[in-house]
Amino acid sequence: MSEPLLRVEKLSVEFKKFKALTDVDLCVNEGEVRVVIGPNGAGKSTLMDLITGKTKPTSGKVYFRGEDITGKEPYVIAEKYKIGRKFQNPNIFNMMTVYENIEVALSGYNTVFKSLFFRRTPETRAKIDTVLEKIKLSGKRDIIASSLSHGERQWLEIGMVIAQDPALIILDEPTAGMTAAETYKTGEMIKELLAEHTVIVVEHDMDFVKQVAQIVTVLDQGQLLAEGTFEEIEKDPRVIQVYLKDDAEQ
Amino acid sequence: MLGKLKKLPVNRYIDAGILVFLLVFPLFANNYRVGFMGKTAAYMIFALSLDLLWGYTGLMSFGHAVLFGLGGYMVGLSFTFSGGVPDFMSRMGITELPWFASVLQNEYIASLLGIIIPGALAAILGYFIFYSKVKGIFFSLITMALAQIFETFFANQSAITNGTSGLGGLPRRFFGIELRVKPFYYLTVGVVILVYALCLRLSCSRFGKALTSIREDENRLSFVGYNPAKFKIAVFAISGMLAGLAGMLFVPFNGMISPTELGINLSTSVLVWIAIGGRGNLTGAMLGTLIVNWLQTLLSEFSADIWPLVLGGMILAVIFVIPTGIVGKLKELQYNANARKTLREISQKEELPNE
Amino acid sequence: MKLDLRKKLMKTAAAALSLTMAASLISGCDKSDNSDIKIGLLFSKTGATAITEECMINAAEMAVDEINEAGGINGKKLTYVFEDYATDAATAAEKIKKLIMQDEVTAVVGCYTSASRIACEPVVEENNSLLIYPTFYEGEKPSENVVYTGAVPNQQGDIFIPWLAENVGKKFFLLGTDTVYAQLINSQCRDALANIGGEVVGEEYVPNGHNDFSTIITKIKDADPDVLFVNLNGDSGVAFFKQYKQYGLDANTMPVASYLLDESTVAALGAETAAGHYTSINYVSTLDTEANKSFLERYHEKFGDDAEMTVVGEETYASVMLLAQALKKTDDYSAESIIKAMDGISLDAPEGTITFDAETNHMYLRGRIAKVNSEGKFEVVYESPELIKPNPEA
Amino acid sequence: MFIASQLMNGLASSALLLLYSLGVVMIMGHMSVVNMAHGECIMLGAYVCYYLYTVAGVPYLLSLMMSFFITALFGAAVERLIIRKLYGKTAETLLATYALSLIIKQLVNLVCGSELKYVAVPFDGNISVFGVTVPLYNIFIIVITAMVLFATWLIFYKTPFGMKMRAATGNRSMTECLGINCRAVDTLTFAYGVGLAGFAGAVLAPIRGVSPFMGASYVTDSFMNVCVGGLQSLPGTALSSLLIGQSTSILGGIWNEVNAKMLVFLIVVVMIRFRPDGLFKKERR
Repeated sequence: MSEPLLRVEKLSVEFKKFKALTDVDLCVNEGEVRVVIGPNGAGKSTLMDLITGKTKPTSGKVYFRGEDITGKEPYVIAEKYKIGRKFQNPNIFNMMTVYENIEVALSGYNTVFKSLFFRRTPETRAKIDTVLEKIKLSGKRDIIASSLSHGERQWLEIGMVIAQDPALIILDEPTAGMTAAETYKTGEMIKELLAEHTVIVVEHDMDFVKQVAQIVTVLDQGQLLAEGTFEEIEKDPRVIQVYLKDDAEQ
Repeated sequence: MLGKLKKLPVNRYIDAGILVFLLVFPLFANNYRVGFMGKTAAYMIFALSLDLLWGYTGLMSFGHAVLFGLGGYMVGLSFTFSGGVPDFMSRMGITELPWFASVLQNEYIASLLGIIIPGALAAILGYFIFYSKVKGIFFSLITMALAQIFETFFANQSAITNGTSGLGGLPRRFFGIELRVKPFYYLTVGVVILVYALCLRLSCSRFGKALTSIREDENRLSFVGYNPAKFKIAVFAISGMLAGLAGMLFVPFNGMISPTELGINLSTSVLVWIAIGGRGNLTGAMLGTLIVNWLQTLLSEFSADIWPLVLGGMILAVIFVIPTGIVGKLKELQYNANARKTLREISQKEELPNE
Repeated sequence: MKLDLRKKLMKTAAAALSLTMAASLISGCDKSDNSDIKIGLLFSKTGATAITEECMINAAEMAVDEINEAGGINGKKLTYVFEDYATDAATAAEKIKKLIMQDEVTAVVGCYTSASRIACEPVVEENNSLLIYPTFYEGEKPSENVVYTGAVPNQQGDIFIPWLAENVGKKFFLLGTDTVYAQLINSQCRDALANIGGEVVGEEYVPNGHNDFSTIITKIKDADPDVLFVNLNGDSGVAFFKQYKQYGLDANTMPVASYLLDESTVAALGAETAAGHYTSINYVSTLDTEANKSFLERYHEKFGDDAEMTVVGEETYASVMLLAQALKKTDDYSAESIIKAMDGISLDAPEGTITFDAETNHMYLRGRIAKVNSEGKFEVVYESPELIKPNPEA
Repeated sequence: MFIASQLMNGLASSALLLLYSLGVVMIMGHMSVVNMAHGECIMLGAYVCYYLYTVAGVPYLLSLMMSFFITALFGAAVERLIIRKLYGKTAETLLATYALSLIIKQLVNLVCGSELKYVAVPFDGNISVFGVTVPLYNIFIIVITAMVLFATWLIFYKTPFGMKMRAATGNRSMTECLGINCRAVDTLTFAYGVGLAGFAGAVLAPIRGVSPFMGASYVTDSFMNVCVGGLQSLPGTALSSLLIGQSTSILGGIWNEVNAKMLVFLIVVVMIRFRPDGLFKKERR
């Protein structure tokens, strides 16, 4: 098989002697939908932080299309390698309008020089309109983001990721904290995304996982616990044990 | 439906009002008032430059007057050296001009330097500060220290700058054009319009959006693929150049330049003007400058003693009653009214098919 | 309660704003009454030198009142417009513009700091108006539109340095705030000492507002001079004198000589710390003459017994008097003819008779050296026999 | 000998610097509030000292303590009325405290007059050891600063209040959960910081000019000092005071005051650039 889109090799990170992640390996192929699950504190978000450059690893490598991107700055990873990320809590620009949020995220004008001479052409307008259509916020394009509902903010952030033209999308718990109706809408939205992009999703909702996952990766206490199809994972005794333990605690 | 929101924001009307006011002002005022208004117009450019930095990008500089003062000193020194060894130098026993005087004697070069040097200083400083990930409050503290250093430095180089007394008797010249009060006033207003247009263009561009995003959430922006440090350096440099330009226009009206023009006091004052007018929308910077400066001269003609109390009270009133400033509040009101309408229309639309 | 205050503030602000706009429209109107002669007073009521300038404002007001009580100027009443320049040169230039262009005053009496004078000069020159500057200062090439009534360094130093060298000692240590003023008088002191065989054993400058002198005092002790020639601005001076005493320096063996030691500094120091130090100036409030005693009596009656009188106050009083005398002599109130009218006036000021020098626009003054006694009062220890000719460009 | 004298002088300057910076450690370090009116708090302390000690004839040490309490009371009022509503809003706090500084300055100017006030030096005289003259008041400054530092350290680390305060700055919501009244802790911390500034003002009063405008010269110095020390750290600030005080003193001794001041300032700025967490702070994530 040729080089996968994303390859993570023996990635470890330590915070003040606390091992948040130990020797994690991960391969994601072009067009794949990967779900990462695991109990709280398993290191899912940390792994995403390492891939997107938010945190620098203590050891290990991250390769994207065979290129070493370990420890690069987040903006390089986002701009040059086109990895888009949606955060766990909706992370949008609150005091800007919906339209502006998408416009900023639009790919291709991210240097000082280009941004200075950027003009809204019919093409860019059309592109922003498409994104707004996709995230169902066309009517609220001139509303300031802070007055959106929680679900709408999640969608807006998804919209920002789409506007980036990403080669890889990382979605961190996209349905967390949503109402049932919103979760349904979001599910639809993400399915559309999945059809067109390579995606890594961190998710808790097992129904959702079952619905979308091709391969599931399970993390526990900073280590890779299991990897396989949903059916395989479901039957894996180690996974069951981890989740049972987690449930028992709750 | 969208038309209502796309209507011109309220602050553009205020902009137009300010502009008309500036243009017709000399028709009703004597030369003293026009000279004063000219200074205020130069301050407006200064406030606009800081609004880019603070209002849009969220970088609260406590040393912006350094850049303003450097611009002023470039032209001030140029005029002073143009007549050979100035009086204050010869009295200190200096018979030869310093080496850089010959460069500054050329008015055009000095005028260009008045823009370039503040810009370059801002860029260099920005490079140091923003690449080291110095965060919010430290930027304010470093710039505060910078203002202190420059004020002390210019006050102590008395052999060149005439110390705290400053350089006096400066003519009304700008890039080699010498004019009487009113024509020079109109020249300044012209520059105000140009700078305003430039700032408007910048703030509406993708660049401006990126700046606002830095203010809102710098980290998020880097995940969209921008390098925030570069943007911050760029805006600091642009802001520095505009501040220098403002200083160059201020000095001819003021007739002099002294180290207080690049110290902490002026730096803080301009922050106050912007805060009162409302930050992050250009209009507020201009309106705040106009209001505060007018009030100050007017009140000081009645009683000089109460001005600090009035200003202090105004600042507190703005912070607690209208935290977004005068223009910010007006914009909010307009937005709320329009947003309510839009949202109502959306919900009506959604309800109809369900019924 | 608090909310009320806020509302009030907002209302005040709104009212003031509308006033502003209104004022800008009517400001072109001529408001002056032709039967009065209007002068401008420009001093700091706020800012760092407000302390010193309070006495100048008082003295000017008193002079105007006295002139009017005595029948005004050829029957016309003398009125004044006051402006505060807040110890800021740019504000001074702004305010003098306002006085000249808007209030259309005949002349302005004012400015204390050199910076403010330098800022105002171009304005009076451009408008061909008149500024009377009532402060001792470093001297400059006289402007044709400025009359200087204070002492210039040669009127202080010419007698001071030789007297100190003869009566106290020949080894001098020079210390000053890093300003043109201090550098200039220090260089004059150096020249004077060179002529009479004295020597300078040390020279130091400190930034404006500096107030920790332990290092300097250690250097002074090392240099062991006979006289400390110290010219520090404002509270720097106070801090220096206090620390001087702390470190056990003694006015008997190493007195401080300063042009900037005046009554208000002595009050802030306390008699114990100030005793034994010297200053050289044309006026001190303890001057034992009838004219001065009556002057002080009137002053204290008007402004209370605690009000200090200092040399700049007396000079301001003299300035207004000089202006009034000149105005009586001429009908043409242009700067040129007022100054021409001053020629030949000898003024009976509280400090004694002084005369105007038409050559330099300065005053012939009597030089005096005074020492602070144990009660914190200045005692004149030497008086120049003749009036000293001003040499502002020395 | 010269060097020995300079070291002693430097020690006294350092102690003073530390004394008027301690309030900033409390307020800027622990509450993340940049108090632009810090200089005016110092000035208020000096005025309280003037009115008690010079005017009313209260013994000096008692006046010192009173300066602390009265300015602390003032600080508490300011926290309740203004600062409380602005936590987390850096720009607003800066502007509000700047407004406060304008108002305090002008009110004092109008009420007390702008002339310099006379405060006699309480421990007059000096002692000479091996030819090094040390004013008694300098020794007093060093001793009192050490005492205040020690007292602050005790309050910080050895009392329940200090524990609460450190908890409050560490993790607010968590502390609230533990049933600690964060608001009371905030008020007390702010009041303590302002009180320290007032105390410093009272110590400065006898040897510096007392005027409504005296505060300005202390503000930037103390901010810079605390930044170098690492914002929250008492020992850090003590060390940086020593470093800045001594280097200014020694550079001033061999060079001149103007250059020394500027050089130290530049070094501080460059240092903040490379170690924004302060000189003495360990690397943290």
